[in-house]
Amino acid sequence: MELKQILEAIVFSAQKPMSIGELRTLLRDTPEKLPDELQTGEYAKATARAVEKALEELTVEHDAANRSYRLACVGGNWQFVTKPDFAPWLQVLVGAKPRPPKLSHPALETLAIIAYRQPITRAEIEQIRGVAVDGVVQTLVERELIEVCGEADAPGRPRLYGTTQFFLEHFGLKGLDELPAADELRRIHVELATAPAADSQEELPLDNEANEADDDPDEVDDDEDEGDK
Amino acid sequence: MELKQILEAIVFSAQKPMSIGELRTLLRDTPEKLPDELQTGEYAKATARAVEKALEELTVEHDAANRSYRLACVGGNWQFVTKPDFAPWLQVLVGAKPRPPKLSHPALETLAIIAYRQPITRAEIEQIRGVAVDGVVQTLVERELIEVCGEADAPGRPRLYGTTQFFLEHFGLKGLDELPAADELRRIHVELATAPAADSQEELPLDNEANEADDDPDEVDDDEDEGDK
Amino acid sequence: MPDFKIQFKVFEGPMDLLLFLVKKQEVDIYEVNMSLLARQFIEYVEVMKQLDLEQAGEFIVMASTLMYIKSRELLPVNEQVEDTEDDDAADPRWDLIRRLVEFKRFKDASDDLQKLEIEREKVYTRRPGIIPIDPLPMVNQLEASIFDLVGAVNELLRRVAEREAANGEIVEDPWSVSEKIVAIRERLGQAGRLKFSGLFDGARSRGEVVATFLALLELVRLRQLMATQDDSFGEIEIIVAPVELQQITPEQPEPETVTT
Repeated sequence: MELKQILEAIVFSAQKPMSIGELRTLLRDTPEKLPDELQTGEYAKATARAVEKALEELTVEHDAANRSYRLACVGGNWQFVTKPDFAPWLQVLVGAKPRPPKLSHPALETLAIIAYRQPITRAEIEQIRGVAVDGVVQTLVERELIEVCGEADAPGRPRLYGTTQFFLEHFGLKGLDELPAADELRRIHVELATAPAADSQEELPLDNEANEADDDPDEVDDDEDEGDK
Repeated sequence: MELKQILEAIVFSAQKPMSIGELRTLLRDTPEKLPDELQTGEYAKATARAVEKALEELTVEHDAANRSYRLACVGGNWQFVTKPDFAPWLQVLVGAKPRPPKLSHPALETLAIIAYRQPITRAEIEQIRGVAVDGVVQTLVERELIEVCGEADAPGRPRLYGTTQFFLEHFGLKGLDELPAADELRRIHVELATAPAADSQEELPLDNEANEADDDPDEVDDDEDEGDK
Repeated sequence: MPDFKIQFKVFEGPMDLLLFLVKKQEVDIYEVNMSLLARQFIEYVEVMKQLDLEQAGEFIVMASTLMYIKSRELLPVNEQVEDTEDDDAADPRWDLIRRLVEFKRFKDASDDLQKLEIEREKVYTRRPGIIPIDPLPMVNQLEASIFDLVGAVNELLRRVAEREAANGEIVEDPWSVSEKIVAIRERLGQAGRLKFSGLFDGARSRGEVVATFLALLELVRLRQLMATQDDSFGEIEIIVAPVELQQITPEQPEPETVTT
């Protein structure tokens, strides 16, 4: 029995996505809890690297098999996911609202600011929106609507964000110039940016110290699911 | 998009095993509930035969892929199941399966007779086993492995017993045709019931006029659970 | 017969015992030495009687059958043949063997069932806790249109305007959104469809553009209108939404996440 087969069976049967840590715990605990079972001890001490490698191999195998589902790692947790083509039936199956997920309101607003004002730092976005936008920016990066496009020439060299090619595709735009009323709205924003937003306490105090150490936009994987449409 | 891919995605994602009827209902309802340009209507009217055929193809594909799980039909309900080798880890992960105590030998013997010879009266069972089976039959009824399924056309109108849906689930059988050596045991039954055998052969003295009206050999598909032993 | 005592509980009836005795002879059932079988069986029943076991009744019936068979076999051969030729079923020897064969088959079948039961216990059915639809590619199906985007800008503008107003600046807005909603409905009522860019024809100020956007956004949000596009870079057209779409309740916006 190979390690990857065992991992596959576990991830396949688990009711929730499994982290490498959880998988290793299970590999370690099984021979302890079931001492009668032979052979379960073989992988009790599998390293994190070995587990990860096995999972990566499985991912490749499943992608190659081109089934209606695949093995995916989302936020460090491994799970089998169904490809989006089949979402309609699955949504009816569970009685969910047959609607793809919407961008949240905060996300849309933030995206709009970035679209019209790019390149822009997070602090500037927060200045306009009046609230912290850490999570929202992260979501937009994950959804590939925005990306880091440089560093601002300012203390701490904060990252500059701009929209992606996918942003244009998604909204059906040939270019940023096609943003509706672009001139009009850009001008307004210029005015806004100079407005005294910093002292507007009714919304929220600003979170100026950009704490972006854990951001890692380069890790976002692109277009891997385009093939099976 | 092929029908079998859709079915695979559904069975893969469903939280319970799916019957062909349930799958067809879902195929039919999805385009109705999604007033959409999504092309979910293509298979809205898939026949039971088409669905079954697709599922059988999927079973073969998955068996060939030789993964740690497979597609199985148990008592008419389709589901993905892991192969037995991985039970130790899954037992630690999911916990031991809640199961009633194992069946005793007399119970199994009686159950086998009922399974192969149903519908059958208690007197007929006793004739084969050579002992009274009151208690055992009662136990099997209580465990919902058998049920009264009619009355025999005989003096006293004795009850006829047959196996239940749960019987199939308990033993992981697709249907009664999947019982081991079903043909042999049924054939003996038919001949005993009809007429005494005229000439005795070395192997079986009672094996001639095959009266197999109730057999349905075309329905048998037995290759599905061999792969993972 | 000390070994019988040891085996006692194993025999669940006379058939079970007979089968055991046949196995002891190590021959095919059809070749079994009936006299030996009968003798051993009766010895066993004697032990049972001594132990005063309940089941003895069934065993005694079988014992007498065996005695009968044995006695028939002791008859001269010509008399046997006469009997078996035309009425095989009535031959108690064959009848017994037939029953034994059948019993053995079911015993084997019950062993098979037991194996299935054990195997089945090791099999786990996949029961995902949630419907795991591939999360990443859902991006491509985001139900966010350009209107959502512009609408977001406009809402922002309004909020900033409020903020400014609170700071003492007066912002005039001669264009109300509800007026624009009525206007768009009227125009669509006549034409049925409208080009997106055409919506802003004749807009005289920033405020009017904003009000028109907001109106459009509201109508799209309420699903009274739909925006369509022939291809990703085509001109956006506004059409009246089909009735069934209009009945869907609009979703509540998510609450703003607030960091402290």
